[in-house]
Amino acid sequence: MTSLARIFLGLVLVFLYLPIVVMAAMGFNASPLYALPFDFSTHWYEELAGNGRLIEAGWNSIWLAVLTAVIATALGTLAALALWRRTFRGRAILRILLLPPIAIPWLITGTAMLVFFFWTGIGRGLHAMLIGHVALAIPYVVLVVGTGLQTLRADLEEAAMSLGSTPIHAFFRVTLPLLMPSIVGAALFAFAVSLDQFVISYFLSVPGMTTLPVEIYSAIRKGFTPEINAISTILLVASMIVILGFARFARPGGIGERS
Amino acid sequence: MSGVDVTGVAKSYGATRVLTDITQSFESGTFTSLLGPSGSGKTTLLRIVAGFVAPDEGSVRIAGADVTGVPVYARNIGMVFQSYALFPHMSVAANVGFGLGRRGIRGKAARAQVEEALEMVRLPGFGARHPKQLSGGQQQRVALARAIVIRPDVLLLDEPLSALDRRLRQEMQVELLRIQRESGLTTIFVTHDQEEALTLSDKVAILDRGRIVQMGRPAEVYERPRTKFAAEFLGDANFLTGIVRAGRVEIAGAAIATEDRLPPDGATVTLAVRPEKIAIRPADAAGSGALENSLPATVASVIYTGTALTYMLRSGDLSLKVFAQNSDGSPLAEGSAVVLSWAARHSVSVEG
Amino acid sequence: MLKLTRRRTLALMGGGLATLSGSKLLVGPARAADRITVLNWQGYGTDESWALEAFTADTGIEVVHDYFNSEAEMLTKLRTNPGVYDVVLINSARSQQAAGEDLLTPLDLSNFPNAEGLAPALRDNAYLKTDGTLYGVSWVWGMNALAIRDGMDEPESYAALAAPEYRNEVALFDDAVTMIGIGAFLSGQDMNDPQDLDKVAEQLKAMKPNVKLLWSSEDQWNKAFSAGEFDLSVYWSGAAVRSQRKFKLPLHFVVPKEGAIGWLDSLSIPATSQNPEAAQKFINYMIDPKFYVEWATKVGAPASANEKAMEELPADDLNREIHKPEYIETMTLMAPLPDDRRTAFNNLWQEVKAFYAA
Amino acid sequence: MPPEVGAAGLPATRRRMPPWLATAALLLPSYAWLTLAVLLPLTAMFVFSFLHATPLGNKPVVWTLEQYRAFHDQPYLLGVAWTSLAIGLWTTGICAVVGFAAALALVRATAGRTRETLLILVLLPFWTNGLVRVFSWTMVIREGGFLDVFVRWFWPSAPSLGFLYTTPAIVLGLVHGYLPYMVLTCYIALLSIDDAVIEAAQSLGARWWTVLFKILVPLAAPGLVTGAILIFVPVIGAFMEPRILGGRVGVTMGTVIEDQFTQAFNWPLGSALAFTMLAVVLAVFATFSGVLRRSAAT
Repeated sequence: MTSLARIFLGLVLVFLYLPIVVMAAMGFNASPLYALPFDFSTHWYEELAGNGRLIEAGWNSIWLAVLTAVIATALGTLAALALWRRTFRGRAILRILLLPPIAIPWLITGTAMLVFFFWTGIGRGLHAMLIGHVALAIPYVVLVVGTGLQTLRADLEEAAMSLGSTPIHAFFRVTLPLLMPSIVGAALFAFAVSLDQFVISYFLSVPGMTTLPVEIYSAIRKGFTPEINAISTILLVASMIVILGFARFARPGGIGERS
Repeated sequence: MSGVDVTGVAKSYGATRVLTDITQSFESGTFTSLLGPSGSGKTTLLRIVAGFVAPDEGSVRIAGADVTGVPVYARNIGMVFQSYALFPHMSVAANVGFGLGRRGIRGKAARAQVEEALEMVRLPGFGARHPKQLSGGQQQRVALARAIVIRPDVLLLDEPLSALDRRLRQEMQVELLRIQRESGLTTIFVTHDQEEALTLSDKVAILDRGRIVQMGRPAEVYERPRTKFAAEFLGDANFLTGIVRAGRVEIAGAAIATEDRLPPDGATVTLAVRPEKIAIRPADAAGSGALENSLPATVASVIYTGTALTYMLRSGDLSLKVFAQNSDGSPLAEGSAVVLSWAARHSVSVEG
Repeated sequence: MLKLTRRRTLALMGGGLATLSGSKLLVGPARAADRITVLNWQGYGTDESWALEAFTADTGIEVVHDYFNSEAEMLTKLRTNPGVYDVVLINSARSQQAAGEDLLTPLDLSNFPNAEGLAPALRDNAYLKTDGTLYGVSWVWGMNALAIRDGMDEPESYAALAAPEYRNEVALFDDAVTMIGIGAFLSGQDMNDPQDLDKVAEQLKAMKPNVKLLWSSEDQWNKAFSAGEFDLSVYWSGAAVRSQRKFKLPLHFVVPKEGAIGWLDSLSIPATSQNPEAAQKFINYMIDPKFYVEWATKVGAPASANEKAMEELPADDLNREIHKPEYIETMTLMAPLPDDRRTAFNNLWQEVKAFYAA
Repeated sequence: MPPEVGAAGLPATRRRMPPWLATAALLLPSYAWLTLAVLLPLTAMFVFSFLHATPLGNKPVVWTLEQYRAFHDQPYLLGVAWTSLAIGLWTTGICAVVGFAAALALVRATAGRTRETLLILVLLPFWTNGLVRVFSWTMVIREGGFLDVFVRWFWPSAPSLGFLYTTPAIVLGLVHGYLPYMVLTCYIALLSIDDAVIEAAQSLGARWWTVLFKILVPLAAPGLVTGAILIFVPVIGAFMEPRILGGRVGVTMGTVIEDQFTQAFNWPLGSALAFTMLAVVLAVFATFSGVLRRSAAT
C-alpha cells in the first residue's frame, strides 16, 4: 500500500512538473516562437542578463510577494482565530465576505481598485499593489488557517489554561505550534498569490515600476520571448533552493508534523 | 473547611436556561460526582467551577477564596478532559511539567515532581515518550498526572472515562479512586454513568434540568431518593401513586405502608419501590407475614438473564417490575397469579 | 544591489503605511522635467530601445512607457491617471471620444516640423478632429485583411473563411469591430454601420466548421501559425510584415476584393500632460522618416502616415508592397462608433463566439 | 521587574478584556484591509451594475436593471454559463479526487523531512507564472507537440494525441493550476487524524473502503470543502486557461466578462454578470454545505 501511495505521489509530481520542465527547456531553445525541433542555445539567458527592466520587475515581484506573505499571514491568522474559535453575531456574514475577493474575476476587482484608488487618492504604485495583493491573499490565508483550526481540538487551549496559561501564553505554547503547518502553508499560498498576480498589479502599477507578471501579461500582446522562460526558471530554481534549504535547516516539525 | 462553594449560580444561553440557582458545598477532600442526563447542566456547572464559563448570577469560592471574577488560569485547578487534551507536540514529561512551569517550578525540582506524579499513575519512566505513542488508558493516566502534579485546590474531571472500553474503564475507576485517596484532593467528577458514580464517589449530586435535585452519600441517594427523577435516574424504580388514608396510601385497592412522614388524609402521594426490594411468590404458596406490604399481581413477562430474573407484572392498572434471584431455576410462568410483598421502609415517598 | 533592494523595501512599507494613514506622500514616481511617459501598446514603435536612446541623446528627454491591452483600457487609464501621461497612442476611431471627454490637448501642426510629409488624407482626417480642432497627429496606418500560408491559393474574397477547403484551418481575430466589418462586407453592407445585423451573424456563423482558434495577440498568432495550427487567418498588415521578416514565417498578406478594414493610429497629448513641449518633440521624432525607415526595416511596422517616409523605403520593401499608396484612398477606415452600436457589435460578436464554442 | 504573581505562583488576575473587544481586535486588521482594498471597490462595481453605461467620461448616469436581464435578452449566455459550471465541476471533482489521494499518500506513506520536501515540491509549481505554465501546456498537447513527439519515439506512426483547443484541454490546465490548493487543505485536515483511529477501525474488521469513506473522508471534510471553495469559485471566472487552451471552444463566463471589461468597455454588464455568477456560486455552496453538514452529522 505504501509503495503504491509513493508511486501515485510520483505521478502527481510528474504531472505538476511537466509544463515546468517544458518551460525550463524552452528557455534553452533557440526559436523565439518556441518551435520544435529543439535547438540548444543560451541566447535567451544572455538577452535576459541585458534586460534590466525584466530583472528589476523580477526583484519587485519578489519583495512584493514576501511582504504580502508576511502581512497577509499575520492578519489572516488573527481573523481565522476569531472566525473559528469565537462565537459572535455576524460570523457567518464575515465568512461569506471572504468569498467575493476570490470569486469575482480579478479583472473586475482590478478595475474596481483602479477606479476606487483613484477616487480616494491612494493612487497607483508599489504601495497600491501591496494593498491590493494583501487584500487578495487574506481570504486564502483565513480559509487555510481556518481549516487547520477546525481540525485542531479546542480543548488543548483549555487544558493549557486550566494549568495556568493565560490565553496569550496558551496561544503561543499550544495553538501556534500545532497550527504551524497551516500557517506555513497559508504563507506559501499568499506568496504564490502575490507572485502570480498579474491583473491587479497590471492596473495598479505605475510606468517604470512593474512586476514580472505584469511584464509577462503585457508581453502577450507582442512578444512573449523565451527570456520570460529564462527568468521564470531562474526564479523557480532560486525559490526551490531557498525553501528546501530552509526546510532542511529549520527546526523539525515546521510543516510536516503535528506531533 | 470547604473545598468548593457554589452559591446561587445561574446560567442561561440566550433563552435557554442551563443552570437555575445552584447552591452547593463540595467538602474538602471529598470525591463528588455530578450525575445527570445530557443537557442537565452538569458540564456547565463544572466549567463554571473551572472558570471557562462565567455564571450570570451567583458566586464560586475555591478553598475559601471568591474566584467568581478570576479567570481559569489564576484559579489553581486541575482538570482532566474527556479526550485527555494532551499536547501532541510535547513529550509526556513536558505535558506533566507544563503546569509546574507556569508556577515557576522548573529544572530539577520540576523533574522530580513530574517523575513522582508519573509514578503515582504507574507510568514511571514514560517521560520521554510522545502522547501518540501511548494507549488510550496510558494517555488518560498522563492527563491525570498532569492535573494533580500542580497540587490543585480542586480536581475537575469531565467524563474522563467515557472514551475507554469497558474493561479499561473499570481498571481506571480503581486507579482513580486510589489516586484521589492518596492525594486527598477535593474532586468533582462529571458523568452520566450511574454505576461509575456510585462506585467512586463520597457524594453524588443528581442534576435535573439545571437544578441539583439531591446530593448525598451514594447509599443515601439510592435508598432514599427524594424525587421521582432521582429514583429513576439512579437505578430502577416502581412508582405507586395513591391517596393518603389513615397513615397508609391506598393504591389499587391495597393500603400500602411506609415509614416516611405522610401528608394529611386525602392528599395524593407517590411512593417509589426498588424492584429488587420486592419479594415475589405464587398466589397459592404460603405467605411470609414478616413484610408489611403485599399486592396481588399477574406475571406479564419474564426476562431470563441467568443469574437473575426480571418480572414484568400487572396489578390492576399498575405495571410493576421486580428483580428476583434465580434461586430455584424455575421462573414463574407468564400469566400466573402472584403476590408481591415488601417492607414498609422500602416504600419511599418521592416528589413528582 | 543590497542597498537598492533595501531602499525599495522601505519604500514599499513606507508607501503602505503612508497610504493607510491617509497621506498622499510617496504616491507615484518622482517626475523629472526632462522625462515623459508614453501610453501605448507594448512593442509598438515608441518603445524601441535604439530609438529611445537616439531621442534621449538628441534632446536630453528621457522616455518611460506604460502599456494598455485594449482601447477601452487606454481610455480608463487616461481618465484615472491625470498628470501621468504625456503622449498617448489613439486609434482614430477613438480620438473624438477622447477629445469629447476633454482628455486631449488641441494640437497645432506647425509645432511638428516633420508633419509636412504626412499624407493629406490622413493628416486632415475628419476622425482626428472635433469641432474643427485637431487632437491627433496621424502616425501609422494599416489594414485588417487576410493572411494565407505560402503555397496555397490566394483567396479572392473573405468568403474563403467559410469555404470547405479550409475546414478547421482558419484563425479569426477576436475583435468585434473587425469581425462585424468582415460580416458586413460579405453581406454587402457598410462595415461601419451595417443595417441588418442578422445577415452579418449568418455570414460569421457559417465559418464555424473552419474556425480553429480566435487570436487576440500577434504573439499568439505567430506561435500558432508556426506550429501549423491554421493556414488562413484574419490578420493585421503590419503584423504580417513582422511575421515574415522577423520570424521568417511563410505567409503573405492578401486584400480581398471586398477591400480591407483600414485603421489609422495617431499620437496625442493628454490634456493633463506636465510636459507638452517634450511630448511634441517626441511625436515629431516619431513621424520622422529616419525613425520610420529604421523601425520598418529593422523590426517591421505598419505603414507610415508620412509619405516621405514610405518613399525612403527600398522599392521592393515588403512594407511598401503591402501598403500600396492607393489604399489610403480606397480602404474604409474604422469610424467612431456611437455607444449603442458598439454595444450591439460586441453583443453580436459574443453571441457568434458562443455559437462557435457550442 | 518580577512579574506580578497571584495565588500559588500563578499570574495575577488582571481585568479580563471583554470578549467582544478581543474578537473585534482579531478581526479588525483583516477586515479593515479587505474593506478598503476590495470590498468597497467591489461595492462601487456592484452599484455600476445598475447603470446603463460605464460611468467614466461624460456619459449621463442612467439607472437601470437591464444588465441583470442579460440572460433573458441574450439567451446564448445560458449555454455559456452551463459550460462554465461544467468546467468548474469537472475541475473541482478531479482536483478533489487527486488532491485528496495525494494528501493521504503524503500523510500515511511518508514522514518527517521526506514529507516536508514532497509537500513543498507539490506547492512550488504555484510559484511560477500561471501564464507561462499555460503556454507550456499548449506546447505539450498541441498536434506535433511534446506529447506526440514522446509517443512517436516508441511508435513512430502513432496518430496525434494532441487535444489542444478542446474542453478537456481547458480542464487539464485548470486542474494543473488549482490542484495544489486541494492537496494542501486536505493535507492539513488529514494531519489531525490519529493513527489510533484507523487502527481501531481496522481492528474492528473495517475494510479499506470503510476506513476511507467512514473515517478518512469525513475527517478530511473541512479540507475538502475549503479546497472546493478555493478551486470552484475562481475557476468559474477563469479566462486565461479557456482562452489559450480552449481556442474556439474557450468561451466561458470568465471570457465573456473579460470581454465586457476589455473589448466592449461595458462595465455594468460585466459586473452584473460577475455578481450574478457570485450569487449562483454562493447558492451552490449554501446547498452543498447544508447537504454536507447533514451527512457529516449522521
